[in-house]
Amino acid sequence: MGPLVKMGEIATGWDFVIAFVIGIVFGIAMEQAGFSSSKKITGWIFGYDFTVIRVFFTAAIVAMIGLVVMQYVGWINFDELFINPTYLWSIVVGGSMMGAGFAIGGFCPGTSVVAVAIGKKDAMVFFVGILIGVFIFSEGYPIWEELYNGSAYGQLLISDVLGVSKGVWAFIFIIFAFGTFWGTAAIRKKYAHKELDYNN
Amino acid sequence: MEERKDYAPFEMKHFYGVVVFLLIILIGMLSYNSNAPHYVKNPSESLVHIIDSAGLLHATQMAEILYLEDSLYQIVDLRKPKFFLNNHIEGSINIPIGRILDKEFLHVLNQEEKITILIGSRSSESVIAYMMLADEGYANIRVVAFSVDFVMSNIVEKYAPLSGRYDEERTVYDYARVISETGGSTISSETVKSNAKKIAPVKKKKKAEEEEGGC
Amino acid sequence: MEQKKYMNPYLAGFIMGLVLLAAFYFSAEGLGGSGAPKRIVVSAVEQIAPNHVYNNGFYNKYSKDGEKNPLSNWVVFEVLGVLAGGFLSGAFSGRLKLVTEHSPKITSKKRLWMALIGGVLFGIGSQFGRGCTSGAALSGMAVFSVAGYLTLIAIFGSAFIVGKFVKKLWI
Amino acid sequence: MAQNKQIKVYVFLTAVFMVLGIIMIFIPDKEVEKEVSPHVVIKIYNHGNAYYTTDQVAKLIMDGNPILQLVDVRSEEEFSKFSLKNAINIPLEELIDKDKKGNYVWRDYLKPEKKITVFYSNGDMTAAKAWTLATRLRFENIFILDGGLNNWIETIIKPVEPQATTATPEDYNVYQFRKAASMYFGGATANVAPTSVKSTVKKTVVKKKKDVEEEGGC
Repeated sequence: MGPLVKMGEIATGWDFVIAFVIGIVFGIAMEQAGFSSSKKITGWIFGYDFTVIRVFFTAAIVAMIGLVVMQYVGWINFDELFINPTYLWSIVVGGSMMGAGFAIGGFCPGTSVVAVAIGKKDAMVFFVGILIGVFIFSEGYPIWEELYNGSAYGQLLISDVLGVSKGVWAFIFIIFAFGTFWGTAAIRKKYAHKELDYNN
Repeated sequence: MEERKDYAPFEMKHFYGVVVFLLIILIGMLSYNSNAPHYVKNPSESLVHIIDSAGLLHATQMAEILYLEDSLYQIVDLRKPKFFLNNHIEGSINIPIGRILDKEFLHVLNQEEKITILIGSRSSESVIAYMMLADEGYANIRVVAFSVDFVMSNIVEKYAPLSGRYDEERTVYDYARVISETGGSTISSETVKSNAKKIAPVKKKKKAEEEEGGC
Repeated sequence: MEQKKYMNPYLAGFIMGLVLLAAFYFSAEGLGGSGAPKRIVVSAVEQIAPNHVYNNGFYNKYSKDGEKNPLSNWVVFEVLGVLAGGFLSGAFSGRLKLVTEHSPKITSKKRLWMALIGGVLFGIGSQFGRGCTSGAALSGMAVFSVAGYLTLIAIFGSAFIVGKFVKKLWI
Repeated sequence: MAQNKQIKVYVFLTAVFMVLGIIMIFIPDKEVEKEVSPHVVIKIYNHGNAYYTTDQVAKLIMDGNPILQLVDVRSEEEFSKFSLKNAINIPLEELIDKDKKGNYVWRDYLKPEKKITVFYSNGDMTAAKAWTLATRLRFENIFILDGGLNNWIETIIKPVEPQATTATPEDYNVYQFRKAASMYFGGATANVAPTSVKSTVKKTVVKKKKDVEEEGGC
């Protein structure tokens, strides 16, 4: 009955080993998908490469279907999973800053690590930037502590908010995702020429 | 116009590969029998078991065991390692209560040869560990109504098992009288013995506190 | 070494979905990203100014008053794994090359400055959002959390808008 | 040529996921586990927020804070001899009684939103028994009075003067608070208004115990 470590199925000592192995496969999947190149990552903004959207939504769908089936079959106890708590304004502010950082920097923390791994100097600078950013946030914490802790709605589930079962939301998301897949394929034809060749 | 793509096409063999991979995992999961700790006693059995304080060891019995160095018993100290290090009952094993159900200690706690005595920084700590183990059908577990400090001061250093806090649940004071002595108080005993039985149906309640985890 | 083509995004997405599922199944939490830099900063500051850590609400939360090293945490080992995985995959596909990737329209110096600014913005933003694209958005979405979808909309929405202003950085 | 072969495969994939999606609709959410698993009960206890100290409870009572809900788990006879102010008596035997419909009688009674329930007995062993059963059965916001009534007498009613040598200013503050509390509970004639007592209990009592954000998020 998952989550295995927390439910005592596996000794806690294994936790970090599992984390490392899962990290490796995650790193491989990201690098193979092309997340080590900022050009590919920001492609969706300008329409010439929707890899990020496709990989992201497919991963979400697969995980969602997996969770719905496993919680029904009893292989996983959904209540013990970590659900990101909703702090509305903190997310809106944080999200928009991250979006800006995404468009300007061309990476996100996970992908920058992958890019660093294959030798991208801009990714190394990006990661240093993240450290500086975290430092700035921590030092100024007392200033925006209310914003950080405010508008808390606890661990809200979207299926509860919409009053539908998780399976129904999974279905809705699948429809939405495949809509974007086919839609982006069409858009890509229009903007493919925009892609530059970073052949340095 | 052949669209220039920098990634490989998705071929059917990828699909078949994934399906086979999932089947292997499925077989693995089906053959995996969960041996996580789970309750053997339902709540009312657990209540009956704990009400007549089965498995409770009195201070005199503990004193006897310690003095006779009776190898049939093993003492498990539930406190955090840092407390255990600065003083503990000689020969006792330190299993912090947070890890009492971990697999590493299953063979220590659930076995036939030795009788395990659970003791901690206070009786509430040991009784909670005791209930969790007893409710899972662990064999030969005993619990005490006093703390390690009590044992060190009242049994190990000097033999006076029945003085001091040997049973934390005993009424040490006549509460009403003590309070009235400190100032002629009105004994507050408006008992609200509510028999309000109109209970709203059990809503699906999410656990409010944030668990450890995250990215 | 001739560079291999990237993997098909849907296949890569499928693998990532399974990895995410495994993360939840084994350790009850999703695939984090910004948790590691946060803990690096906390443990660094803790070495230099321990008492500062004590009275600053944010550090304190993750330093657990010295009992546990902030770096001994699930997400740190996961990100180390990502580093190793990235390297393996880069080697396999012949993409290992010490280079600054930048659009021909801008100099590599400018690109590095932009990466730094982007990183700082992301560092601050990821703390407010309690997670980054993979930690809060992807893992959050997979576990049906409203926060996950909110973060996704906020990040992708603002990236799209800001993207319009920084067009020449990329195309 | 390869182009429309690729499209065929994508169409196939879309169909597969549409079918999966439709199956998803018919999979209901699993009913919440009736009981909290042993591992999680231990984890809750081990996180250190299972107790309320006598100082904190005294402060809540003196402030007349409605959030506090005291539950005496001793027998009725002991309860009638002495009980804390506004405490209700649920002997341990009756704690998990069920009504006809199979719901736990006391679970909802003790769980009006945003209440803090503190079990107490002479020591804290019986209270801990009640706490364990209640936690297992998903009672909400339940705590144990640290040390029980014995400790209540020793700390609140008859506070001990901290020795000058080892005492920190903090100890003196706590001692002042306890002396005032002792007068309040001792019902001394000079009715010391509790508000004048500057609360020196360092952890703000009213905030629910679980204020420290669990290690989570990144």
